[in-house]
Amino acid sequence: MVHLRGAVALLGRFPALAGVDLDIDRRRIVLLRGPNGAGKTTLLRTLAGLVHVSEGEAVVLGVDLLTDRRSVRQRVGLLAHTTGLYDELTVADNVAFWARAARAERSDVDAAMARLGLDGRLRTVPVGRLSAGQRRRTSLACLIARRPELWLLDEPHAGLDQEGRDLVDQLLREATAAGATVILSSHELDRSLQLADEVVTLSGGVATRDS
Amino acid sequence: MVHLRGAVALLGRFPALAGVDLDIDRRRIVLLRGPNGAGKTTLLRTLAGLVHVSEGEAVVLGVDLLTDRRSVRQRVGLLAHTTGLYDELTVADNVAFWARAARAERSDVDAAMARLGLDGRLRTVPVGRLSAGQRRRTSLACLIARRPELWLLDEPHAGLDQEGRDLVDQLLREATAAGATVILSSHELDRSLQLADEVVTLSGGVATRDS
Amino acid sequence: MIRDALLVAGKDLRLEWRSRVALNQVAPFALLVLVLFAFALDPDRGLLEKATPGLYWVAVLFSGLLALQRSFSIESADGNRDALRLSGLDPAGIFLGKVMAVGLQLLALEVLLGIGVAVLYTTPITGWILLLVTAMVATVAIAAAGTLYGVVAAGLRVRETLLPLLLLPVLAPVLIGSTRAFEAALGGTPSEGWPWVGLMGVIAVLYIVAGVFGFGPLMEES
Amino acid sequence: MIRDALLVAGKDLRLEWRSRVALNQVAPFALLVLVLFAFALDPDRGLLEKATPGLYWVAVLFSGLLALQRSFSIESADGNRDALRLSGLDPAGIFLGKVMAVGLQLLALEVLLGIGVAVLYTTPITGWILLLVTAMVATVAIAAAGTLYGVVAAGLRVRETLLPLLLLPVLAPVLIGSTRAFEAALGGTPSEGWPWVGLMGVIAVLYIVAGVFGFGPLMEES
Amino acid sequence: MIPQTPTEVTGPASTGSRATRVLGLLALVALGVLVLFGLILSPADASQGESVRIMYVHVPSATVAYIGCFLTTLGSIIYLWRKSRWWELVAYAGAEVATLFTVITLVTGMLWGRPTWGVYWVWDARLTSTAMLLLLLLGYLAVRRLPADYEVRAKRAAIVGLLLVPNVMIVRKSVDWWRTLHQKPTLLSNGLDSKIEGLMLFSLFTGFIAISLVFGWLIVHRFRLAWLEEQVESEGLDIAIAERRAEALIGEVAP
Ligand code: HEM
Ligand SMILES: Nc1ncnc2c1ncn2[C@@H]1O[C@H](COP(=O)(O)OP(=O)(O)OP(=O)(O)O)[C@@H](O)[C@H]1O
Ligand SMILES: Nc1ncnc2c1ncn2[C@@H]1O[C@H](COP(=O)(O)OP(=O)(O)OP(=O)(O)O)[C@@H](O)[C@H]1O
Ligand SMILES: [Mg+2]
Ligand SMILES: [Mg+2]
Repeated sequence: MVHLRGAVALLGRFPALAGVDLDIDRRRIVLLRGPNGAGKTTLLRTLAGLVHVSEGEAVVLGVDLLTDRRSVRQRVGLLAHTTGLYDELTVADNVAFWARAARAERSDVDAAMARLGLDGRLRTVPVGRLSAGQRRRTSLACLIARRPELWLLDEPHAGLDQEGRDLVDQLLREATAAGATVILSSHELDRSLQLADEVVTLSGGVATRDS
Repeated sequence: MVHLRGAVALLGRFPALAGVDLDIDRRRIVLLRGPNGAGKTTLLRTLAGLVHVSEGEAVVLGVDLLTDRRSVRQRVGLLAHTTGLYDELTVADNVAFWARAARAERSDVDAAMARLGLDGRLRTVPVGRLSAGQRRRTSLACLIARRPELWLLDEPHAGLDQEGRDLVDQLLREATAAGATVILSSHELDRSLQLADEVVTLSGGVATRDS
Repeated sequence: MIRDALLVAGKDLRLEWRSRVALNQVAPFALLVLVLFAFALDPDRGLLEKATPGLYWVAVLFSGLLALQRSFSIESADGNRDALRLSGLDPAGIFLGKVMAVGLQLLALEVLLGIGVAVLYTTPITGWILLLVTAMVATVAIAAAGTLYGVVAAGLRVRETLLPLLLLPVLAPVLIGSTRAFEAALGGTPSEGWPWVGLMGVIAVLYIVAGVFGFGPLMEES
Repeated sequence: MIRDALLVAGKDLRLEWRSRVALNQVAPFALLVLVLFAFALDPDRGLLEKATPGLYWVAVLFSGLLALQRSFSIESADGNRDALRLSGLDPAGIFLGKVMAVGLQLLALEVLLGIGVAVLYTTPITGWILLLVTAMVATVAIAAAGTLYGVVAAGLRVRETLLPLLLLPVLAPVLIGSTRAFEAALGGTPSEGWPWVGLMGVIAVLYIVAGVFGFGPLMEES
Repeated sequence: MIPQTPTEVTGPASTGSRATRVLGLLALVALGVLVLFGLILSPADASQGESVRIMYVHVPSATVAYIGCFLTTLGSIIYLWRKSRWWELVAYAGAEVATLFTVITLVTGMLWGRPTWGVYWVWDARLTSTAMLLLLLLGYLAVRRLPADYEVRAKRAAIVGLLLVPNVMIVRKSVDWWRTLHQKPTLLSNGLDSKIEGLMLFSLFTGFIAISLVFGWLIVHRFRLAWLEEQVESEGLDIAIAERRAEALIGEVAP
């Protein structure tokens, strides 16, 4: 699924990834951890095909990121800190737009919203008026409606309440059961160490795999 | 320090606080918890004097919020999800501007930045290029340089690494030791239940105190 | 591509429908510009009348600029660009969709300004066909060039200043062309106007082609 | 208050120094507006020369608008308004600081446009004192009114469209006044210009006072 | 611990080479010859008097400005196509030098206009289109100098640069149908006939050669400078990576 060898990624002139080696198999849940500024977000964005790999090898879902980033993008789903949602559109409009852009079915859209508890009053609230956690849920709904092959989640538990956190864990387990692969970053180790099959520690732009 | 009785706060037409009763003494660390959309953020913003209380009683730091919100603001410190930092200015410029706006000393500014690990390479990085956790640290540095009497923190642990989380706990304990009062919201119960002296659960815009 | 374009145009128009920014703000601004010009020039009838086509198009240009800025301020939310890149939408489709949405709003503005000009400056209107075709072609040219340069300026927190700088010199020929065509139409010599329409058609095609091919690389970077 | 004003002005100018937006984008745009007007009007000598003062001030207004938008786009980061309200900065100080920073940039723009007009339209320049005083007073009026209304439009995600709408009608008297004063100065009859300067002085004072007292409540809302 | 910024790394210190020094020398010599012929040896024009001497700078400057624009568009196309940094820098150098020569054309033209037409500026087709050209170039440079990362700036500037020449042509064409006061093409359309007298013609050719040499010299140097900056940056990269990795070791000591 994912194969990196000595991958270097520059943000401006700064080597946010300074030679990352990483191999991940299908159907695994992998946790990225490490201090602030270690490069976790950058690694996830790189795997999503958003950041240019300037040196080394990088293959994701069988696609070489050095030559073709665009075809990877439609097959992964990234939950980022920034949501890209349109503040003035309602929750339902937003989920519908982003999911249908990725060619999801109408029924998937409704199912995703119901799953995240967005089917009641919140449906017609403009996204700009949501609470932090509700916003995050909207973002997650867009993601699951797309049914990506590779899930990339940047601190997926952040901002969610207890029930939301359990729901995320469950969604990720279901995704791997359905054949997808999951990579998440997190600072909440208690919960994510339990969830993950493998743990990778990032620090100073370099990855080490924990036994 | 804080006295609310039947406090109602409207966001648009939505009663985000629907009659909150709350009494908090000096030097306490109080945890607000509750599901997404419960009104935690709104409560913190209300106490900071940013949201208008339309019914009930509300007295913070001896000031009646219904008649005078402005004089409360300078005496509280709010750590919000949105940081208000200027992306194009460096970390040092930002902290200096916001801290000096609140009449902090130069030395406090430097001390605050050192405390949060922002005194090395990061000093001169524009804030727009920071990682999520680094940005959060910058925001915290602005806050501690101000030395507020009442600390209001919206999910202060979110985005920080393990060391940063410990640091936050330590900073809050120091603050109460120095006479300040702390109210924080959090979804990370393990850590915050240990930290807090009191726990208040919010739900549907109403507060209940846990024994 | 067409499907994506319609999706994007639909989203933009729905957003406008919910927020009514163009209706409540851009349209009054357009009228305002007309009035302002009347102020700036001596309120001397002869001068105003002579300059009407030029002023009309300058007013369209400035208020079109606002509509364009709005069209990109919609997309300026944090992370929106990433979201679009990951969305699977065809970049050419996004481009065409935004051109369509902006173009429709521009047409509405032009009608409004036309009425304004007719009333404020009491210009007698002749040469309908030329006027209409000119307006259509100029609208497409403005929307296409504006959308292409809009994305060049987008996402950098300098949109407000960069977009006009890039756009106005490019649109100067459109301004000249549409002004001359209008003059020809109102002056009763339509045959002089058609070559200008052709010129604007060339510009419109140039920018549509540049946009369809260039939008992908532009969204690609970093 | 003065301390806060200097702090804010310093911050704005430092930001401009780091990003060079006004220098690289607003200044070229100002020149552009001049050239555009010449396009729109027939390139007929008499008309252009007669209209020079008016065009100069319309150009100042439009590019000043950009400078103002930039000044508020700086403050448009998520939560910036809350941060300012909590900062302990005196609202009057914030207002004056932003007026100072914008005013300085406007003055630089006016000098640039002045050179542009003198050269492009070959206007002979007379009545220096009146010209300078007019420019100073008009600058203060534009900066003060712009900053006051800027904060009204700020933080509503519709800044680009709302600000011009609010601002242009308010500044119409300044536009007329400064145009008439310039005409008087260039026409060799300065005595006719001074009453206009007085009028603009009144407007400037009015807006400064309104800003000093009104900025607090304006930042207050919700 | 303040890390070394990449610019402090020493690299090749010069932007010159033997060839460019020769080029520079030739340019200087040609300029000298131009001054000699243009200001001293060539006669004053029958109708325009001494001011005709401006032509020897004015006309060649306009021509090389066009060449600069062409380089920019060409470089932009190749950059977009092949992702070649080399060509991107050519485009950038072309635009900067073209801007300079456009300004020279404008200034010399205006200085010339005063004695010939009685005014510095008229809204004539060629003059207006030259002003527009300057603005288009300024737009390109504004994008190229955005406060953002190299890739971002380069790609966006390339799209603007790609459209530079077509835009210039359109502006040109559209204003050509307007009224014209400026000199109609004299050199090529009429051949080398009696309109321009021998010594003047020779001076003009000297002007072309001198200005072209200066143009070439400037382009080469501007390009070299940008290229060296690039080199220095990529040399700084290894150091930056080592420093970045060192952060990791510190991190592991105190997790
Ligand atoms: C600001 C004022 C002026 C500007 C911007 C300007 C611009 C230009 C430009 C861009 C060209 C190159 C045209 C081409 O090759 O397509 C040119 C050529 C020329 N200009 Fe000017 N010009 C100005 C004033 C003048 C004046 C006052 C004169 C003399 C009366 C003059 C005489 C010429 C001549 C003789 C040529 C060569 C024409 C040819 O052979 O193609 N220019 N000018
Ligand atoms: N243009 C730039 N110049 C200098 N440093 C940069 C630049 N862009 C990014 N960085 C740095 O690159 C690193 C990016 O880290 P990234 O966002 O991947 O961290 P992270 O592991 O996700 O951290 P966090 O836990 O805080 O989210 C940070 O150290 C940041 O300061
Ligand atoms: N204008 C509005 N119209 C309708 N509902 C609104 C409006 N503004 C806010 N709300 C609602 O008010 C509530 C605000 O909750 P608040 O942000 O205080 O929640 P929270 O407890 O901080 O939640 P979280 O844990 O997700 O951060 C949300 O339910 C939100 O949907
Ligand atoms: Mg991160
Ligand atoms: Mg909240």
